[in-house]
Amino acid sequence: MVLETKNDQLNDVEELAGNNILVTTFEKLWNWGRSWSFWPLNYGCNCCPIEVMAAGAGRFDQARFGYEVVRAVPRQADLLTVAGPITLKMKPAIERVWAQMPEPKWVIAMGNCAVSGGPFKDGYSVLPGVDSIIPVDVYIPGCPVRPEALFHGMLELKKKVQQGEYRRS
Amino acid sequence: MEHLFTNLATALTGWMITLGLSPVWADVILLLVKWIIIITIITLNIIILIWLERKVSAFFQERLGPNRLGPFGIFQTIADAIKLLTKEDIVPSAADKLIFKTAPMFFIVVAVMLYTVIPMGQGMEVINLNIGLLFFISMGSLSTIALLMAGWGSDNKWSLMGAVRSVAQMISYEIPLAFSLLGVVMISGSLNLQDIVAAQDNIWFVILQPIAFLTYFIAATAELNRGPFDMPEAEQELTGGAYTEYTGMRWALFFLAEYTNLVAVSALMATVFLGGWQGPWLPSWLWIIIKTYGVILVFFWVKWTFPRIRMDHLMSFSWKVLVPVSLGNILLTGAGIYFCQWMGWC
Amino acid sequence: MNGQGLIKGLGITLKHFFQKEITEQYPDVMPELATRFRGCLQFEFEKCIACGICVNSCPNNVLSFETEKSENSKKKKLLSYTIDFQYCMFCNLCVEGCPKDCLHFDHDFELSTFSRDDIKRVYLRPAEMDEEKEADAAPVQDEQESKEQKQIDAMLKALQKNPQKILAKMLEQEEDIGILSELMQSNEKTAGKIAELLVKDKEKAAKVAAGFVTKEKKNRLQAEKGGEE
Amino acid sequence: MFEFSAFSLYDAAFLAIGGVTILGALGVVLFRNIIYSALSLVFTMLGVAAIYFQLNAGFLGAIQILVYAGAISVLIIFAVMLLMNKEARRTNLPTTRTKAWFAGGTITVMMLASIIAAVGFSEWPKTALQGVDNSVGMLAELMLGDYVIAFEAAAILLLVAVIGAIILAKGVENK
Repeated sequence: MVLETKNDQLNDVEELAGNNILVTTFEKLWNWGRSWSFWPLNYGCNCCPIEVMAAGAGRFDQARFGYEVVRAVPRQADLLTVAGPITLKMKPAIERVWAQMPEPKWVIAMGNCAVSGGPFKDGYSVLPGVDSIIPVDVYIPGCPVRPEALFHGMLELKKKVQQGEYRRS
Repeated sequence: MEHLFTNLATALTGWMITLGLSPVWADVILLLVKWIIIITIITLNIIILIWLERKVSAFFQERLGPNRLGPFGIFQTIADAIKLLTKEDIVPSAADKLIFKTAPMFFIVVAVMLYTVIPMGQGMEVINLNIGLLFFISMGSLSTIALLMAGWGSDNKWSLMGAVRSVAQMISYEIPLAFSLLGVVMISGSLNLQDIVAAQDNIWFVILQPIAFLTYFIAATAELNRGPFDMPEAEQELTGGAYTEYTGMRWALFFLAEYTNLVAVSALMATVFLGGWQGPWLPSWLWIIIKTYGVILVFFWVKWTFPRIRMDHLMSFSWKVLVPVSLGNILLTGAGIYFCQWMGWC
Repeated sequence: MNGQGLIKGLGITLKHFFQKEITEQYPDVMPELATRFRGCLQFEFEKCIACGICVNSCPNNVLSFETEKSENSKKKKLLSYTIDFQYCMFCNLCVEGCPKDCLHFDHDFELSTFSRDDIKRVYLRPAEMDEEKEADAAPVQDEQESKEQKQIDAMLKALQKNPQKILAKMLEQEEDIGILSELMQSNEKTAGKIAELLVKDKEKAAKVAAGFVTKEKKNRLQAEKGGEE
Repeated sequence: MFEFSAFSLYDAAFLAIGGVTILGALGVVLFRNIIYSALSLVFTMLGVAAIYFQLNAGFLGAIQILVYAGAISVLIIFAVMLLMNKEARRTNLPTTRTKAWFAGGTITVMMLASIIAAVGFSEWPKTALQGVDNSVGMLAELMLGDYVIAFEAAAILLLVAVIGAIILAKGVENK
């Protein structure tokens, strides 16, 4: 069969995905692996990180989902958990950490400070939400967020990843 | 069951000779087959080990650990591996690219080399070297270079700090490590690991050499960069040490090599101190697996119990405590052997 | 002696190794929340009197609403109520201030969203509330209408009680009466229409009733044919 | 008949090992980056150790790896890292002084000549010597038997050197 190239806007990957099943199946396998193994890199200021710690500890146990490998380095992290207001001073650090993370990568804005700036939204030194500098995948409102709510956000993100939406920046 | 694998090997050699290959080439091919089997076993084993460590650490902390993927979460590591395989491969622009890329390969090659001499059962080893123990120690000492390469190549202050720390630590702990094994060598009178296993026919060396056993355990923990001696990769202070800049599969190679080292050192410990493949009822290769896993579990137990100790304490502990103790152990063993011969017991 | 602490530490971890896990399995088992746990802020539109105390008490401008002054009464009419949840600090001041208890926190904490706009929640004025309000506001607009309505209701009751007697006035054949009474029992709409027409215009009612009967007959014939085929 | 396959295998192994050793040695000299030079020194050491192994002198090979590849080269890299105060890329440049070139060239030529002479004029055994099985035991008997005094003297010498190094580094407190 001759491949019809009617649509010039179709790129190679889409063309392959249209004609080749193998690509899509591998994509599914990768998405499965990725969705079950978010290694988080945690940023936070004071109260949401306490809940992040609680989420990792015995009672809530992040490890059940396989998300417990908390990396201290952006190089090995998949998920940036922003749990705190982004001050102007912290902004370059967050941007840098985000740039240092390898693709594919995701961001969770945890707590109202990260989502929107929270009570500090009109402050002279605080950004109105982390999505003003980096793209956010899941917003978890709360003040602070319960560990279960964090899990809910991560599981929502898992659904999103399994559908195959990941960002190439 | 006992001779399952040795019989298989002999059958394979015989079959290759009937195909018209000369015995030398058959031996070479058999060697390659052994290597492939060992590498496969290492990889599969490590997937299980990582899962096991996660589970064990969870139980120590009254958690559940991974339990969602498959029965008891056994596929968790596979998901992690798939993810690591498909991650972006970042080489920092300021890094020394050649060294940066070679370091993980060098590390894993050195780690796999350790398996050459370990007897995995009666007559089951890749090469029966008559200086097996020495070969093991010397190969273990090479991993310092890989870490140094990683630290230097990354062009990152944390990496370099981690590399310097790990090299300092590994070179200082190599001395008590080797000295603690000397007592065993003195009693068995051989550096060949099969001979050492054979010498433990009646009594395990852990009973004859308890001090050496302890010294070796501590020094091995430090050699493996495992907790509580994991200063070289202390996440809280060094953000991962020499591995800081590595992503995806390159980092996974380091991780793999560390666990490979762990299994090798545990297997050596089981071989030298715990009677190797010797044991009743079960086949010999099963015995060494059981003993190795027992030692690994103890390593896990120690890691998840003790907090990390300070670098200067670590170094002074090696030079001021472990080295004199292991030297004293050599003296004690010599005196014991002399006494034994004088009494006519051996 | 040196090293005693190490052994003790190992013992402690070993003890914990064999103890029961304390983990709560969240997605499978929902956590038991305290009664005063503040999850998600809920608003009851019906109770609100649009006094604005909640908006004034909120330290963070989470709440806002729109009102409209109706022409007939002095009361403000609440059009919409917005909770911009992304600024909420769960301080409870709005709930404490509300005089009508129309704000409260429930126990729902699963609030994650994929987009920031989804966090904001807008309560629009429910449609049925307007109808009720209108009914309340104008109790008796037309007395005649209500009288008729009462007659219709009475007729309907009578129809349901004794259809044969009333229908006999309109329809001649007994067979038709039977059909129509069956139809009315199965379909209240038909009954209501016939009752209404009986009160208003008896001739028209007879025509309509005849029409219903012929239609029903046709239907039955077709059903039989369909069955035969 | 001469077993061809075994011979070629042994030879191939020797050629590979020799190649690695020579390439490593060349790398030590020719790399512009001194870290690369130090790392290729490691490969040279490993090659020499492999030659020992091939000659059935396993003990020497293992010691070569343990001491030279594992420890000495690391010390060299350490010293280079600690003393280097400029960028690593251009640290091992060839010298521009003609005197140094001349001296180095002379020494190289003399060494080469002596090695060629030694290789050319000696009589080589045509068959491979039977390797000693218990080389460790024999070494031990030699070192701790016949030559024990020389051995211990060397040990004491090294100890003195270490103490001297510590004193040089730390200094002596004047009381």
